[in-house]
This record gives sequence, C-alpha cells and structure tokens, in this order.
Amino acid sequence: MVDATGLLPAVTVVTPLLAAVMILVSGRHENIRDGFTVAAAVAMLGSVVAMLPSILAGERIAVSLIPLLPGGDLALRVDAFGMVFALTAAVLWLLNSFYSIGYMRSLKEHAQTRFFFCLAVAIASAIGIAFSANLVTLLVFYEILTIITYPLVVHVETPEAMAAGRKYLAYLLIGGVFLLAAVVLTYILTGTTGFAPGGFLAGSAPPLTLQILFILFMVGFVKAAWMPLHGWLPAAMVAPTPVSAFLHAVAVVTAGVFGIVRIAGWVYGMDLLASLGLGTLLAVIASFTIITASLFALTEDNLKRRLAYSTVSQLSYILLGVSMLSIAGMTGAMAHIPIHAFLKITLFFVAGAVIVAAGRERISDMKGIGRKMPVTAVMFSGAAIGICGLPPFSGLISKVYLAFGAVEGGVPILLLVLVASTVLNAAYFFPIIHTMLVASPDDERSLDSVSEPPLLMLVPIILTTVASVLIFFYPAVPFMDLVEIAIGEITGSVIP
Amino acid sequence: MIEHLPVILITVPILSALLILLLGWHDRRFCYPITLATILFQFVGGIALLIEVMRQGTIHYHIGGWAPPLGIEFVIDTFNGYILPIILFLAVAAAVYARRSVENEIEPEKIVSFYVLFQLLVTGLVGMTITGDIFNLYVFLEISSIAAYTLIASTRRPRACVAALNYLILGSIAGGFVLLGIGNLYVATGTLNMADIARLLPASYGLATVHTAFLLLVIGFSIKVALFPLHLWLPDAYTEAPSAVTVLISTVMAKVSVYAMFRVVFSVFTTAYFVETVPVTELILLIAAVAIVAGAVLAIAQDDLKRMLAYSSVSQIGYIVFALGVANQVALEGGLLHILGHAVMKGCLFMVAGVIIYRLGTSRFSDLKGVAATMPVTCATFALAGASMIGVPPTIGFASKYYLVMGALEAGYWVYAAVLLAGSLLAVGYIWRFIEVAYFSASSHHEDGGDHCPAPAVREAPLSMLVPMVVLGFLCLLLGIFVEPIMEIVSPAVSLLLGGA
Amino acid sequence: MTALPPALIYLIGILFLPLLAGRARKAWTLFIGVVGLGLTLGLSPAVPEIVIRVLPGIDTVLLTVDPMREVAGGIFAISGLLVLVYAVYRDLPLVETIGILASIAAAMGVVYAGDFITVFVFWEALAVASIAIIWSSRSPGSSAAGYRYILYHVFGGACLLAGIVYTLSASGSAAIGPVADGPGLVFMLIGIGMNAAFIPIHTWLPDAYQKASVVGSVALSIFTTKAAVFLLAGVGGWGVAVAWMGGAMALYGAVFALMQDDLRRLLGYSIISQVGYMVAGIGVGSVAGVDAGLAHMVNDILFKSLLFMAAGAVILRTGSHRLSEMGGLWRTMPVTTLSALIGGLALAGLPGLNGAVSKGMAIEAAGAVPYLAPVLMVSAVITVIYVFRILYLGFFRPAEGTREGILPRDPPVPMLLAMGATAILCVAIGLFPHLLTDLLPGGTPAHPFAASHLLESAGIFAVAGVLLALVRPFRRSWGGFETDIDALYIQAGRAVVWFSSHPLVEVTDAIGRGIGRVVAWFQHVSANPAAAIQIAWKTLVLPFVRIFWGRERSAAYEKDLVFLRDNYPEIQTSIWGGSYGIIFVCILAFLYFLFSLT
Amino acid sequence: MEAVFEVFLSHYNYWMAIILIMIGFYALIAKGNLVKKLIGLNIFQTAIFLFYISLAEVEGGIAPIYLPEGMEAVYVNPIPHVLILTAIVVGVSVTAVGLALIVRIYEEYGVIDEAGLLKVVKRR
Repeated sequence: MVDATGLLPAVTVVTPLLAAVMILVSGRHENIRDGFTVAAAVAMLGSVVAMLPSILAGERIAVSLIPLLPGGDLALRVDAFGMVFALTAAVLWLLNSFYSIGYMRSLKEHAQTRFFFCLAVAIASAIGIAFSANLVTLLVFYEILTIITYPLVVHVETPEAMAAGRKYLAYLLIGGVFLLAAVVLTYILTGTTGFAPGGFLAGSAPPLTLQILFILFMVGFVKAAWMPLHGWLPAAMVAPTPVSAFLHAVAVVTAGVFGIVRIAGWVYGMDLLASLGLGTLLAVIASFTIITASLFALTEDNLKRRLAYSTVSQLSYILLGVSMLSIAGMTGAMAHIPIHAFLKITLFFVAGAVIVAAGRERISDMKGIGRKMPVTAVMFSGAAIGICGLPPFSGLISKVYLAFGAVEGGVPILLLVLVASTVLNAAYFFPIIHTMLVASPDDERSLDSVSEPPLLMLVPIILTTVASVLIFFYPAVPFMDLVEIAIGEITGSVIP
Repeated sequence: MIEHLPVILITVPILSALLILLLGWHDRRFCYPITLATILFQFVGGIALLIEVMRQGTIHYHIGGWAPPLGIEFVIDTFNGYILPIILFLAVAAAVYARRSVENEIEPEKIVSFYVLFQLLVTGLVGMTITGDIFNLYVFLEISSIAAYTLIASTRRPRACVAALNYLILGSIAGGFVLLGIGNLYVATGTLNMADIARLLPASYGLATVHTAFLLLVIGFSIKVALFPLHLWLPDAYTEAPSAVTVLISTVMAKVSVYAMFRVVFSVFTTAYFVETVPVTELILLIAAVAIVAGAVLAIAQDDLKRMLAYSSVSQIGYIVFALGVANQVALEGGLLHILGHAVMKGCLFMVAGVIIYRLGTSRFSDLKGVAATMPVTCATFALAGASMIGVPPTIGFASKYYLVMGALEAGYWVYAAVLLAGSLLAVGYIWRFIEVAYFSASSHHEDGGDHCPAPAVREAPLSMLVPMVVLGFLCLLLGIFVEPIMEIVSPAVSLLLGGA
Repeated sequence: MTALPPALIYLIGILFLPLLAGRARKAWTLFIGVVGLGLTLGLSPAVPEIVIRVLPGIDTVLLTVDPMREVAGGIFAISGLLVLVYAVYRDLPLVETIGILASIAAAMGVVYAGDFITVFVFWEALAVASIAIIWSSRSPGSSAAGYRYILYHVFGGACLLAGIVYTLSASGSAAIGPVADGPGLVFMLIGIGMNAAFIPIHTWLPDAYQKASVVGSVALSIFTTKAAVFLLAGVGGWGVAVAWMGGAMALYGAVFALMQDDLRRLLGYSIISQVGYMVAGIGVGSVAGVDAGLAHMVNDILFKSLLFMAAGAVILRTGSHRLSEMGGLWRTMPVTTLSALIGGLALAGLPGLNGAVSKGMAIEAAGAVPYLAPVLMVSAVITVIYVFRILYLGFFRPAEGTREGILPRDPPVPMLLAMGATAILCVAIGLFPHLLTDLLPGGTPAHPFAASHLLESAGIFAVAGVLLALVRPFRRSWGGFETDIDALYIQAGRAVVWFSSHPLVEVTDAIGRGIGRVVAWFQHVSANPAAAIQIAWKTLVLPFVRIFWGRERSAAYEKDLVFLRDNYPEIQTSIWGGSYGIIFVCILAFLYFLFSLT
Repeated sequence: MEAVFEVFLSHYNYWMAIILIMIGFYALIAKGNLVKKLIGLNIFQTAIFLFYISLAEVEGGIAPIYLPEGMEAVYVNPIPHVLILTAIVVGVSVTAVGLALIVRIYEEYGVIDEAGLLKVVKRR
C-alpha cells in the first residue's frame, strides 16, 4: 500500500498525459475520444482522492522521478497545500470535461481533437505544479502549461484571437523567463530549490538581493494576473468558454497564485518576508489590483470580460492575504483558492451556457433571459452573490479570514480595501443578476428560441453551485482541514 | 585495429569518396549506399572512440609512427570525443535525409559529384575534430570549406552561386587569418603541435606576436562560425544551399568550427592567457550578447522559413560563444550542451524546412498557411524542436539555457544573463511566426463541424526524409529529460578545457 | 420540545418552497410561520446553547437564549406570521416568498446567534433576502432602488465585519459584547447604523420601502431596522453619541415624514424617526433605556406594520400611492380605515394604545441625557402632525370629484385578518402594558396612565393641535419633497462609473496603442536593417549636404534618399554583404597590429 | 620616432605582408568586378605565403638540400616551406572554385560585377 501511495502522485500526473496521447490517436471517433477525456478525469480524481486520507493524516507523499538539472530533480511531493490545489483542479476538471464536451458539440467547434488534447496536457501540468517538490519541477510544469494553453486561447483562429494569443504568450513567456532567472538565482544563493515549510532563503543573501529575487518571482508568476501585468487575461477571453473556465478556475491563474503562496510560505517564509518589508509591497500591488480591476469590471459590457476583470480582482484577494503575513491572512489566502475556483467556474459555465443557448455575450442583450433559462440564471446569481462574499456561499469564509488577517497582521488599512472591493463586487454583479432575472426583454419574441442548455452543461453548473454552498456549510471537509495542516506546516502554529 | 581507428576514420572515407567517383560513373545508384555505409561506419567508429576515451583517457595517435613535433598527431580527449559522435550522428541523419531531397533538388548528372563532395566535407570536418596539429587543422578546415562552397552551389538555383561565391571569399579570408595566426604561433613557439604550443607559449605570453596570433585566430574562426557581425555569408548560404547541405553545414560544419574555436582558445591559449594576460572575455561576451539579440531580431524580420532559421543560427551561435566568454565550469557545460542541443534542433528544423520545400516547392510564410493540416507530422516536429529552441522545459534547449544562465549569474554577469533570457524570448518571436502560420492560419477548414467532415488529404514527405527529422525532433525532448548522462561526458570535457591542454 | 434554532425552521421551509405552488405553497408558508412561532415561544433561557464548529478557530453559537432575545425573537416570529397571513391574499412570486421567509430566518438568526460571526452571516443574509423582496415587485424604480439598497447594505455588512474583527482580536472571543474603542467602534457603528438607518446613511429606507410590493414593504418594514436595533441593544455599552444620534434620527425622520406625499415613503421616514427613539433609549445605556428601546421596538413593529398593511390595502384597492390622490376612503374601506386609525394613533402616542407606553418610557429614560428628552418630545409633536395628515388626507377628508370606475372596497380577507390581529395586539399592549414590560430584561415597568405621562401626551397633542389649527399647509396635500442627501451619493456613484468608463479605459488603451506602435516600428526597422541604417545616416547628414554640396549634387542626393525611403524595405542595399564583413575585419586587425607593435 | 623607425625596420617583413594584405582587401572590397575580387583574394593569400617564407629565412641560410660529405652550411627552416606548399595548393583550388562559380554566374545573369548583380538579383 505504501508503495502504491508513493506512486500515486506520478500516476496522477501521467494519467492525463496518456489520455492526451489516446485522444490524438482516437481523434477520428469523437465518442471514444471524449470517452478518454472523461475516463482520465475520473481516474485522476480517483488517485487524488486516494491520497487525501494520508495527507489529512499529516503525512507527505514524495517521489523523485528523474535527475533533471542541478538544483532539482523532476520530483513530486504532495503536501496539504498542494492537495488543496490538486483537489480543486481535479474536481473542476471532471466537471469541465463534461461541460466542454457539451459545449464543443453544441457549437460544432472545429479541431476538437487538438482542443481536448491540449486540455489534457494542461491539466497534467497543473497537477504537476500542485505536486512539484522543488522550484525546478514547478518551473518545468509552469512553462508547459503556458505553451499548451496557447492553442486553446487562439482556438477560434480569428485575427482578433491570434492577437490575443500573442499577447497571452508574450506576457506568460516573459513571466516564465523571469521565473527561470529567479529559480537559478535561488539555486545559486542557497544551493537548493526544494520547498521547505517556513522557507529556506533566510540569511542566504543581503536583503536587497532577496527583495529583487522576490520581485523576479512576482513577475514570474504573472499568471496570477496582478496589475499592471493582467492584460493577457481579459484578452484571452476570445477563447471558447470552457477554456476561459479552465484558465480562470481550474489551472492557469490558480497556478499563478498557487506559486506565489508557495514562494511566500515555502521559499521565503513569513518572517523573512516581514523582515524584508515585502508584505507592504505585496499589499500595495494587491490593493491596487483589487480596486482597479473592479473599476474595470464596472463598465465592461461583455459578460466574459467582466468576469475576467472580476477574476483579476479576486485573485489579488489571495495576494492580499499573503501580504498580511498573519496566520489568518494566509489561511484566507489558501482557502480563497478553491473557493474562488468553484464560484468563478460556475460563472463562466453560465456565460458559456448563455452563448450556447442564446448566442449572447453582451450583458445588455441578456435582459430577462432568466425566464427561459431559470436554473442557469439562478445558479449565476448564486455564484455572483458568493463572489461578493454573501451567504450562503463559500466566498464569505475567505472574506472573514482575510478581515481577521488584516487586523492580526497590524494592517487594518487593508480592511478598507476589503470593504471597498466588496461594495464594488456587488456593484458590478448585481446589475447582471437584475438583467437576467428581473429585467424584461426589449423584444419579448427575441427569447423564443432560447432554452436551457443541454444537460451536459447544465449539470456541472448546478454541481459547482451546490459545491459552493456545501463549502460554506462544511468548509472543513476537506479544504479548511488541509489549509489548517498547511498553515501548521509553515508557521508551526494553529489557526486561532 | 581499434588503436588505428583515428586514422581509419580519415582514410576510409577518402577512399570511399574515390570509390563513389569510380562506381558512380558506372552507375549512379551506387553513390548513395556507399556514402551512407561509410558515414555509418564513421559514426560507429566515433562512438567506439568515445567509449575508449571515457574508459582509458586521452588517445594519442601518431600518423605513420612519426612522433610530434615532426609528425602529425591525432588526439582524442573527452572534448572532441564528445563532439565527434554528435557531428557524425548528424551526418548520418543528413545522409539518410539527403537521398530524396537531392533527387528533388539537383540535376541527376551532378549527383555523383555531390556525394563525393558530401563525403569529403564530412571527412574534413572529422579531421578538424580529431587532429592534434594546428596546421593540420587548417588544412582540414580548407578541405571542408572548399567542399562546402561547391555543395552550396550545386542546386539549380543560380542565386546559390552568388551565395557560394560570397561564402568562398569570406571563408578564404577566414582561412587566411587562421593561417597567419598559425604562422605567428610558429614564430613564437617553433612548433605546430597544439599540446607543445600550449606548453611553450606561456614563456612568450607578453609578445605582440602571440597577441596577434590570438586575434587572428579568433577572428578567423569567428568568420567560420558566423559570429555576428561576421555572419554575412551565412544567411544566403544556408538559404540557397540544397536542403540536405543546409542541414549538414548548419549543424555539423558550424559545430566543428565552434569546436575548433574552443579548441584553439582553450587548449592552445588556455584560460591563463585570455582571461588573465589579455582579458578579452568581456569583449567576447559583449559581441556574443549582440549576436544573440541581433540574430534573433533579424530572424523575426524574415519572411522565409529557411532564411529565418539561418538567422536564428546566428543568434544561437551567440549562445555558445557566450559560454566561451563566461569561461567558468557551469557556463561551459551549458555551452557544450548547447553545441549538442543546437545541432540537434537546428538540424531538425532545417529538415522540416526541406520537407516543406520538397512538398510545396517554397518556404515563404505566405505560402505555408494551414500547412499543419496537410503535413501534421512535419509541423508537430517543428513545434517540438521549436519549443526546444525557445527553451521550453523539459527540452535540451531549456537545459543548456539553464546552465548558461546559471553560469552567467555565478560569474556575476547579471546583465548578460538578462540578455540571454531576452534572446530566448526573441526566439519565441520567430518560432511562433511559423507555428501561427502553420496551425492557426487555417481559414480553409474553419466551418467544418468538428472532425466529422473529411479532413484535407495528408501529404507528408517520403519516409526517408521524415524518419531522421522525427528522430531528431524526439531527441530534443529526450536529451532534455535525460540530460544527466550527457553531463557525465560534458563535465570532464569542460574541466579538461579549463585545466588547460 | 427540543431546542432548535428557529432560523432553521424557516430555512427548511424555503428548501421545500420551490416544490410547491398555489394553495399548497400558501398553506406551507403559514404552517412554517406557526411552527416557527411555536418553537420560538417554546424557547427559554434554560435551553442549552447550540454550538457547532464550522471554521477552524471560531465557535459558531447558533442558539443562545436570554430575556432580551426572547422578546425580540417573539415579536419577530409573531410579526413574521402576520406578514405571511397578510401575504396569502394572492400568489406571490416564488422569489418574493423565499425572500420573506429568508428575512424572517435571518432576523431570527441574528437574534438567537451567540457570536459575532453568526450574527454577521445572518446579517448579510438579511440584505440578500431584502433585495429579493424589493426586486420581485417589478414596480418602476424598484430596480434602481434595489441596486442602491444592496450597495448600501453590502457596505454596511463589510463595515460590520471589520468592526467584529476588531472586537475579536481585542477581546479574543467572538461572544457578543461591548466594542473596544478605536476604529473598531466606528466600523461597528457604521455597520449596525446602516441597517438601523442612522443619519446620514438612512436614505435606502424610504427609497426602497416605497417601491417594494404591497406585501414586501410590510416585510421590509419589520426586520432590517429592528434587527439592527436589537443588535445595538445586544452589544450595548454605547455612549451619549449614540443617544444623540437617536435624537437626531427621531427629529430628522419626523420632519421629513411631514414633508412626504407618497404614503409609504412617509411611513419609511416615520420608521427612521421611531427607530430614533429606540436608539436614543439604548444609547442612554441605562437599564430603563435599553428596556425602553426594546419595548418601543416591539410596539413600533406592531403599529408600523399595521400602518404598512393599511397602506398596502389602500394601494391595492385604489392603485395610488399618494396622499394627494386619496381621500374619503373611510366610507368605502371602513375596516382599513379603522386599522389605520389605530396604527396611526398608536404611532402618535395616544394613551391607551401601545405607542404611548414605550414612547413614554423612552422619553423618560432620555432624561438621563441633557436636552435629549425635549428633542424627542418635539419630534413626538411632529409625529402627531404627520399622523393627522395620513388619517385626514388619506381617509377622512371628503373626496373631491368622483373617481370613475368601481369604488374601492375593503381588501381581501387575509389582509383584514392580519390587520385585525395586529390592531388587537396594539390595543392589548396599550391597555395592559405589563403584558410587554414583564418580559423586558430589565423588567422596567411602564405607567402610561400615570398623571405625568397623561399630561405629557396631552401637551404633545395640544401643541400639535394648535399648530395644525394655525398652519394651514399642514392640512393641505401637496406634491411632497422627495430629495434627500442620497442625491449626493448617487452623484458620487455616477462619478465613479464615469471615471472607470472614461479615463481608466482610455488611458489603458493609449498605453496599449503606444506599445503596439513601438513594436510596429521595431518590425519596420528590422525588416531591412542595412537599408534602415543607410536611410537614417543619409537623413542625418542631409542638412550638411545641402550646405556644402552644390545644388544639383544635393538634389541628386535627396532623390536617392527619397528613392530609398519609397522602396523600403524591398530596396536591395547590397547582396554583397561580404564586403561589410571584410571591412569590419580589416579595421579590427589593422588597429590591433599598430596597437600591439608600438 | 626612433623607436617607431626601429620597429618598422625590425619587422619590415611583417609590414610588407600587411601592406600586401591591405591591397588585397582593397581589391576585395572596392572592386565591383568579381574576377578582380578573386585577384584581390589571391594577392591576400600570396601575402600570407610570403610572410611564411620570410619567417623561414635564416642569415646566410641556404635551401635545405642534402650536401655531400664535408660541406657545412646553415639551412633555412624547411617547415614553413612545407606548410606553404600545402597552403598554395589550397589557394589554387579555392581560386579554381571561385572562377568556376563566376563563370556560372556569368552564364546565368550575363554580368560579372556587383552593380550588375544588384540589378538582376531580386531580393527575396
């Protein structure tokens, strides 16, 4: 059993890769192909869940694959925090696969084989990021993720999409280069890149160097879409909606913030960050992003783009939590990863459902759409309310912890940021809810053709929403427990 | 037998070249098998030598039993023991690849002479690699160069002649410089055996003659490796030459020139000279950095696949020379790794270009829209090798870049490290030109419902061209993943270079 | 019976609502209301706390009972049931029904919660429920009003959270209790004050209540503000500032109520005014004060919901919201008129009705703070005046002209039932104050029929009567004055939107374009660097050429340059690149020779 | 001045070589005619050959020929001569290839000077 568990991480990463190959092979017969997608998703979720008990028991599963480069073998190490990300990604990918199948088939998209192939590889690399045991492994999977998501972004192949793709690639690859530099520098400074709870950089170099290094890391994790390096995210909205959902909830941006939290907790350590005064830097960046992004979202009429800006602002909640350098803040940050993922993927699912069922992307065209697709609209409202941090949805939990963190960390000023952003969230989400559910369409007959999306899409929507509610009522299972363990790891103390 | 291997590696091919000539007159179909067989034999020999070297250290072979300084000596140590199999492997790949593309691009009556020259070119390069005598180095250099000029000019396209002449003039100037440099060294030391020169030289480090020699040799080899701004022969030559020749000169020849440069700089003048006595590393670094950026920028500007790849070579050579400039263990490991890596990936990319020319008759981007639909394997291979060129992990390109950056940072060259990384970003710029055109410019099959409708007919090139291409493509990935065993060869080679001759 | 958080009952009720429709749904809601009431009355301080651990490190106390909670919970349960009864008269939209049940649940949750976090959760839930109610009346303006409502309350909720967090990190326990001074206090006050409609963050109240549906406005009028008042009392330990805030609210609300023409808007301001009394009482902080606040909360819930029900009935029948359009209803809607009369007089504080009981207590308690009691009395006078306006203009003045169409009748039975029950409660408490006062935590007695109080009331009514007699406009109906300071807030909001839609977007676009231009230039130059360099150089030396060369030579030079520019980048500078290389080499080599030899 | 003069005299063979090399370069760069370019190349190479030969020179040395018994003489250094023989062969063959290419160019384009090529050869 022990050996089996030891292999599980590798299995988890390899499964989707195999699936990817099979998808290429069976590209002509789409049922078989999509079958592979689903099978891989299920298998992956299974192996992740199989690891859950031992992780919850406080163990760590480490496996080293091959010696790669000085400073890091290609090695996997599953710990509580990685599990948070992995579990989120695995669950959401399963749902997203069903949804994508439904979406792509309803719209008769071209090049579906390429699409599902890339998705499979991308999820593999996402899991790899979650489980990576050192910076080198993280870097490897991070770069793969960047490259492999490009075909997804430019899937529609319009000139606009190509431009967006270039932007996407430019931002992310430049980020990757910075990350490479940071990793190498870390290795030169310390002679290792393996993640260590509480960090291993302390005292390895003069403060200035470490500050620069941290900035390198920040730019490296541009996937976290902090302003002003967020441009790629709204641009990437030209992608098919499942891709947007994937980018925003399952893998990409999540990988970015995951990386930053990893760096903060497992490379620097909160004490070092505090002594370097980097918390302030992070806080400034995060606050600026939260507010500005919300302002952008306020007047954006394209639903997906508004959601994108909302993601930008929400991700900075996580940075904000890290910047507080307090236990509660860190807790909020970690908890916000799965919480935001579940809520945001619901929103994107709905956006896609509206495109499929009604062919509308602009909010102003969605008046009264809730009459024809009530379930979808209600689910959207739920998730939106959740993002605003209102009950009965999980968003409230991380908000509470972040608020605690602000006071604990001695930066009550950040409370104002939280207040302002909450108001702004409500300000740009409730109009959508109103438009969908309350407002009456300009032309009654325009809605005749509209109906609920196919079940393949509707069910995931419902499931994610329900999940958000459940997380609100039972946050401990399993996310908060995992977060608790992770916090214990890096701070040696428990959540107050 | 085995102890005579070094000289056999030179003599046998020369004989086989003659054989090709004779039999080729009789029947053209003999040429190809003989060439392939010979080069394969050389490859096996190269592997054998490498194993031998790894087992029992440096091999000295005295031709005809004449010991240096009178006689010429072949020396195989870990460094050229590492280079030799690489170039021979790529030569094999190029040879396999050559058959069909040559039939496609060269008039039948020239095929015989083509293979003869092909053979001689490889032989000359092998000679350059294994010789331990600096004048002998010059001779083999010229042999391979002359073969190369003619091979480049051997296509139907008349522009090839212009390119070849251009290359001939610059190449001869390079040869002249090398010759002058050797002369100065001879003046300074009175011997031509590299090891002896290295031993005797420190006495006369102060002499202007030695400085001159160093400068002349470096400039000469810089022209041969097409180090910016002395690259101007390269784009035309690479573009106009037949695909197979392009593959050969862009990988094997370029790498051997680089090898010669390293050999002379490190084994003849030793780091003691060019780091302490005449500190030129900063200058070399500067030039290399400029080369990396300028080459990449020019590559981005091209509108022809093959030409773009040619300029990218200019940029990539910059990486290798960069390692020479940093001149510490890690960076040089990266440099040597990049010699291998760049050979593999650039060979692969030029093969792709050749395959596309074979099928479409052109390599201009404007004519390649949606080519991925008709040539999936080819384009996938390009994507793979291209990713390696960009330095996406886990490819060989990433590994070498990683070492180079680490070396630069260790040596404290922050800015240059930044330039290095910027260069890899610019690489994205030109690699993606093709990726976009090939994969995402396909407006033709845009409105088909998923994969229901019959996809466009796949028209890949013949197998003999695809196989080497795909093999190289996968090597980019495999070498990157299993880089550790390679480092076991590279590290001793580097320490040998740094430890002097 | 087993102790169960009453909120749970209503939530369970919500769970099954979507499955039911029509009569079944109504029956179900009533059933839930009754059960909830029963459960609530069943609770006693003996009941053990229900503590669950949801979040690591925080004890969530779902149920804890003490006298104060009993009072608040009881009145919420009763009025909730009354609302549900009142609502039966028609098929409400599902969302609205959910909203009503949810707001009852939320209010209950706030009341019985034992820790701040739970309070916060239900607090936010209350806001969400309210917006559901507001939006489900699709009346004109309800959309905007609801939007503003949610913004105000989300803001309030966030501030409350901030305050809570401060309190926790100061005291270390989440138990509800006095707040430490400092920013926490401010946040907490803003948070609670938002729901309690403190001045100047009260504007959401008349704004939204006026636009909710008939039933909705009744539900809204009961819970939000009163829950806030309860929390204010529960936290306790406030200072004189809060007491004065109460005074201000009382006066401000009364004055604005006086100026209204829209019936429900008027009642909204009246709520502010009455909440002012409660806040004043609680702010004073004495036992008597808190008791007065709670008592007045109970009474205000009763008579104010009674008035709202009556108003609803009128609106339902006549379809007009405005006093200026009503009149003469007493003939045709006797029962409604009666309940309005009872409610109104209770509000005005006529002895014998419940309003007098608690208002007296409040004024009495306010005596502890100098000059506060007079303020309350003044607003009481104004209250009498606007109550008179309601009753006279709305019901008793002769209807001018004849309204075509059917004459308005009394509303359907359910409404009448609800109104009747409420009216009876008002009267009962009014006549037998101890029914209420015995329940109060402080057990402060009330003697509305003591001479002093009677005198006081008489005085108030007398002054009001005199004013009414002297100032005719008080008896006139007029267009009403509907602006409030929220005009400023709206402008501010517009400013934010404008900022984000114009400067922000435009600046970012400009940056993007700039980068694009740079890149384009870069590509343009690198398309043919040799030629580009040549052009640049030639352009650079052009002026000197003009100066030093002859006319025709410089002309030729320029022609050449123009040619280069026009044919860029196709122009072929030299295929003989080799030459350049050679030049480089020569110069390097030659210089080096000289330098090294000499 | 004195020093420079001394330097010049002591290295006059170097200077000759350099001058010849520069002449060769001049031809290579300035002359548009391809044949003249090749001639320049040959001058350049010849200069190098001379440089080598001059290296081998020994005061009063004679050609290294085997002398009969009893005759003593100083030989000039034979090795540069040997090397230069090889180098000359190289030079010759390079010239041959170059000329062949020029012939081919002339056949194709009908011009043998740079300016002409500029006109007829389109930029890719």
